[in-house]
Amino acid sequence: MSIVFYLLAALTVAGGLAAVLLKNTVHCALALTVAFAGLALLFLNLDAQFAGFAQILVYIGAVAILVVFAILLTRGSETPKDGVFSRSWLAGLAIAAAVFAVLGWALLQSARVLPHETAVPTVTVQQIGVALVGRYVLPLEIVGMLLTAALIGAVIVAMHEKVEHEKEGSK
Amino acid sequence: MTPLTGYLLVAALLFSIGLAGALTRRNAILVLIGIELMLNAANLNLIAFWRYGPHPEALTGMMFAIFSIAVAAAEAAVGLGLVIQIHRHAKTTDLDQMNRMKG
Amino acid sequence: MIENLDQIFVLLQHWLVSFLPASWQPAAGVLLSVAAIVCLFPALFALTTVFERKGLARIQNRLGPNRVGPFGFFQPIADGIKSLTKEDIVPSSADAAVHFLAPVLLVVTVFMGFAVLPMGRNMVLVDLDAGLLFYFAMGASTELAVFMAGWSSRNKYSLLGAMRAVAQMISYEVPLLMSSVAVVMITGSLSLTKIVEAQNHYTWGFPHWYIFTPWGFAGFLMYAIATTAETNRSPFDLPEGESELVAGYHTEYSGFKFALFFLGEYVAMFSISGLGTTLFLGGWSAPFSFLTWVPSWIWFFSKLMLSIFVFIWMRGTLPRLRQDQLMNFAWKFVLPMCLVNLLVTGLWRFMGDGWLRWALCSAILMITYAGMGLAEMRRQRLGPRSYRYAE
Amino acid sequence: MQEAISSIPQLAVSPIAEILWLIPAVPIVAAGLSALLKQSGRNTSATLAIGSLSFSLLLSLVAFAHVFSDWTAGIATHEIVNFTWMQFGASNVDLGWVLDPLSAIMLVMVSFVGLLIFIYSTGYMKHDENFTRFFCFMSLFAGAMLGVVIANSLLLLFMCWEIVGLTSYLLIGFWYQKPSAAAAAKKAFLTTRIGDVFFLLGIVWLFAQTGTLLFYNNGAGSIESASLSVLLTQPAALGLTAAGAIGLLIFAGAAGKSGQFPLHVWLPDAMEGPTPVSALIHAATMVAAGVFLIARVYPLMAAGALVGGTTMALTVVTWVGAFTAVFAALIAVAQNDIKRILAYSTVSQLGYMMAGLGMGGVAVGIFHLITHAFFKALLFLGAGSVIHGCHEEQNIRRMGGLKSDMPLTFLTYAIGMLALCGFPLLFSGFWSKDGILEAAQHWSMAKAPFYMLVFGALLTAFYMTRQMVYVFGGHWRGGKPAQESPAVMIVPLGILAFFAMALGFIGTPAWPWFSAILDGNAANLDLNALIEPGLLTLMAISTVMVFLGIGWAWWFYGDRSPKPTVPDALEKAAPIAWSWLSHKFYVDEFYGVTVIAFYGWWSRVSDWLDRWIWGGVVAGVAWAFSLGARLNRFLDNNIVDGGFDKGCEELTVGGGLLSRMQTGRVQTYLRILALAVVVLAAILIWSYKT
Repeated sequence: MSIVFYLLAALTVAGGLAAVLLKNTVHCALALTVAFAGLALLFLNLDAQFAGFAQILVYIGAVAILVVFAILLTRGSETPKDGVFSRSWLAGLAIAAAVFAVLGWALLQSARVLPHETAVPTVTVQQIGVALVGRYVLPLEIVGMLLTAALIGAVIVAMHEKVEHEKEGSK
Repeated sequence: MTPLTGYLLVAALLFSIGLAGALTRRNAILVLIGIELMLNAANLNLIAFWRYGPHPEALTGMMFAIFSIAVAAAEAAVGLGLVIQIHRHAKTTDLDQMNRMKG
Repeated sequence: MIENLDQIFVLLQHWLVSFLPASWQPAAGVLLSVAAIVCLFPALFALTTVFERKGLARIQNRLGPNRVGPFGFFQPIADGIKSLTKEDIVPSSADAAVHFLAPVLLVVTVFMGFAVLPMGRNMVLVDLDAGLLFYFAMGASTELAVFMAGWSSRNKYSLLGAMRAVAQMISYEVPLLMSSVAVVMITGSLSLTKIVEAQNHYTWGFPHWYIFTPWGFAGFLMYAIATTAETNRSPFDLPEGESELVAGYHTEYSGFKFALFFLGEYVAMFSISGLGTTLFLGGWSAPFSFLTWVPSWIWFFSKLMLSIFVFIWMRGTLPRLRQDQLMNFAWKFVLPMCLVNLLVTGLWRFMGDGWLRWALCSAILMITYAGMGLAEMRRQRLGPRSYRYAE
Repeated sequence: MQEAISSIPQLAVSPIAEILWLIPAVPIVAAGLSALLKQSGRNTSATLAIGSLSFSLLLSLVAFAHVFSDWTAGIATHEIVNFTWMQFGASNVDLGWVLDPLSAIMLVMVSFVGLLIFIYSTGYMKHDENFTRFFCFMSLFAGAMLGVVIANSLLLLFMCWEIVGLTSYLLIGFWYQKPSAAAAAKKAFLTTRIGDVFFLLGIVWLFAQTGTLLFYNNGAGSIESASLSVLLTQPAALGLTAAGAIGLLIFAGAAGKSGQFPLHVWLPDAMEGPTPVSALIHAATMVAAGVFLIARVYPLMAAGALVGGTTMALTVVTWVGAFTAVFAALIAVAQNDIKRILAYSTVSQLGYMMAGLGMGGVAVGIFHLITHAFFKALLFLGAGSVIHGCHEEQNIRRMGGLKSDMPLTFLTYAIGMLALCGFPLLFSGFWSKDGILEAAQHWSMAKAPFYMLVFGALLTAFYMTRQMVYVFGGHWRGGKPAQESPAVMIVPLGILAFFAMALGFIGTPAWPWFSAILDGNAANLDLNALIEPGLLTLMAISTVMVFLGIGWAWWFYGDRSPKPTVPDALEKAAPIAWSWLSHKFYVDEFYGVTVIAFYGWWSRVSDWLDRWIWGGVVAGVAWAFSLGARLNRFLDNNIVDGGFDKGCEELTVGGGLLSRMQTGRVQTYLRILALAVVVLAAILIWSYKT
């Protein structure tokens, strides 16, 4: 358990907390990116270079931007008057705490059977690529299909209204 | 505490934070943010198990994480698209006011 | 002797590090290289600004800066002093923290990109196995900085500029990646040093640069276009289109922060040109086999400056696009072209060597290019321009 | 080449074998391009199709030349290029192509005949508005067929096979506005599907047994000795080895494609398509695909010889082939549609090929395939020219006297007809058919096929003469008089006619270098082989048969050219037989009353069940309930009214309370989910601890 791990863990958790606690929605989004970055660093700390960079590329480069866009498109950036937490926030918090309790308990139960320090796996991007088009080719295809469908779906869901307007305009 | 336990604990904590966010915030986008956090916690688990698992050379956990990242991107795109659409219709993203489907 | 000249910086670093205790040496070496990069590129930036201004001036029949120092070459120094001594204004309604973080994040992420660029034989900070991925990860992060800047200054021009910039960057990041993936497909590695090594062979004195292949050529063009858009350079400089939005996302910035943005943009331009050089122009490898004795870093930087010059040239020549034209171009022309290019690359990879694959690949690319270009022209009713008054 | 490919051991292959894949690829690309064209791009599409196919022909000739030079050097060419197409889990699916004498000869034949027919169709389809579509389909077909020919993997072969089936469907239904054409297309598609299902079963079984679908793979291929020995040890049902069973399944597919007996019904109807299509697809190439398939997997069929040097599979092939030969020839005797006659003769000739394969081996069958391809294409194109000249008239009863109107067509048609009848010495059909007959004569299992085939030869001569007499002899009985077709249609006829004659001499017993190339042994010219007694008698027999047939037909139909209304001469002679023949032995009707009727009946039955039984039950239950309800209401209204209302209110309140759970808020549901997670996890841990 190196000091690096503690720092990264602290960064990540802090980012996560900020992301759910801050009042201003955009700040939440930015905090979320901090959490993402922390996670990416954790991945690197776990010798998962590829996954780490992919994490940065996909989450910080795409998802965070997407979230920000959505916030601005939904006028979410100004904080609402009647509080940012829902009426039943207490119950939610309690349940989340319960989940954490159970998970933590499970972890501590299984702590002794978990493996200790193991040799650092040397995995090159080449291997990952070969695995992707070899053993995992069918999942890869399916993910490709999924992404295509999601792309088209998102576009349609987002532009639907506009198309109707155009129709009305043409009428 | 073994390193693996450490990572798993962080993941669990992140997961619960995300859950809490998803359960307590009003704004639909922030609920999505919480869900993103939960997903990432899961990814952290996958990577950690891959790293400390018996067969890291099999790349299973790694692949799982990569695929889940890809899927998460799709999920975010669709989810936010839906939120925007809801906002167009209901002129709000406040989940407390989105209860038209109650029994 | 020549070898030493080629490796001079490496040797210098080793020599300097050798004074330290062994345990510190790796860290010290890295720090040294970082320091070198952090000093070198701002200097280059200063030089480039004056070059750009003079070049543009020449293109527009002006003289350009010619007061400070010989031929106005000390202009950047004057500018630097000015921007350092200027008051740093933060709008009262601005989101101070974010407003402060934005330029910092921008500069940091931009400089991170250099970590994996091989600037000469053995002259790379960290030779990551996933170097290209790292580079793009960093490049993607700059968008966030831009958004932060635009959003935090609570100014509709800034916000619009930022939105434009981010949208544009995202749209053009896709072709950027796609055109680079072609190179990765051929090299079979994401490591930039490996990519350079793969191009560093010669037949009959000519190098095996990827630009000298059908797919490489097409990919390079796509890459150049995407780069211009990524760095918000003219003709894609809508985000800071002075005529529409005052200065885009850094309208509300002044003094040193503004200088940081300025720096960030130029350094981003350097690094992305460096990447292009590495991917398509053979990085630090010499253009002819009989020139290999010239130090590798000289080649790298001359290629870099060449592409910078092309940037300046384009800025002086081309008019600015409209937002919708920009997006249409990205999604309806560049992206499909890149996809076809990927296809062709696969073909190239799996067809045995010979004239056949040259013919086939170039034919496919040409046909697609011509077909899509004509379709686009018909759609937008574009045609050869008619000069009514000049003739 | 690449990692993926280098996983398979490659032998050094010649450059032509390296780029063999271009032969099918180019026409397919051309098809794709012309699919993008507008209807008006007629010349472009024709140029694309013809250009691409001539390119393929060029390459095919190069390939053949390569094979030929190897053969003269005493080498049996056998070059394969394999690569891994897809790899999942442990096993991977390999594709590849092979260059050996068989594929080389087939390549040349397909691309050459195809090219001629393309040129011909530019004339024939001139006035069709879907010219472009036509050539798109045609070149797609040509590409797929060439793919079938070069495929070194049963899977690749099957893919191309299916594309071929598809194009055949598209082309038969090319004039889809004609309901008959649409129906014929559907019939062809479905009938061949029946065969293909068995074929697919065979493929899967083979893959399951040998783990590869490559034919040849340096000893590891599925039809090479290693895996054959595996297959032979595997017993299947009814005393068959797995090899035999798979062979039979594959043969079912082949039977479907090349119209062997139970599945022949689609081929005659396929004549609804444009005539060049009938010529290309349903005479020369596609129907030959089945025969080719059998030739390709011959080692599999011939594996594990029983007594008498033949196997179960081959015996079945032989009997089916021989039966089909006679059966179809009989039907052809009593048809009046010029193209139908040719269609049935095609079926019967395919029967010959199958029989030849079954009894004489690859060379015999393929030789007849090649010669037949040429003269049958010639006949069909001639028929097309006749139809064209007679203004889309197809009934031979309403033609006649074309000898003078269309002399060139007559000449070429006559050559084709003689070749098909197997007119002695001069014509290719004679030699190839003799090869089959000879094989049949020496067949050890039974003599019956021999006699059947000889009888078939007689019938062939008969019906072809009848057709000739009706079409060209006598005087014109149709509407406005016929005129000769344009040169672009005649020239291909001429070329084909030349080959219909010349081709015979590459396979004479005197100088059998055709079979020599196929079997990879040297061929030397000795005329003594001709006057070898056994062969002489055979040739005598078939000659006699041919003359008998022609003479008989002449005696019947002579030069009298009856009015279309007058019943056929043969009909007068033997009405019952005639009615059977002219109704094609009622096979269609038989299928109609058995298979199709069964489906119809079954659907009606289930419909009836739906309406009455299930519907009835439902109705009954509903009725009973409503009765109970009425009773209830009566009781309510009169007895337990007051108290009940109260109860109802209570219930409403309770329901309201319950429905609180359904808040319609996402977060509530999420909360419940999370709680469930907690509970489940807790249970899990406990169960793990205890």
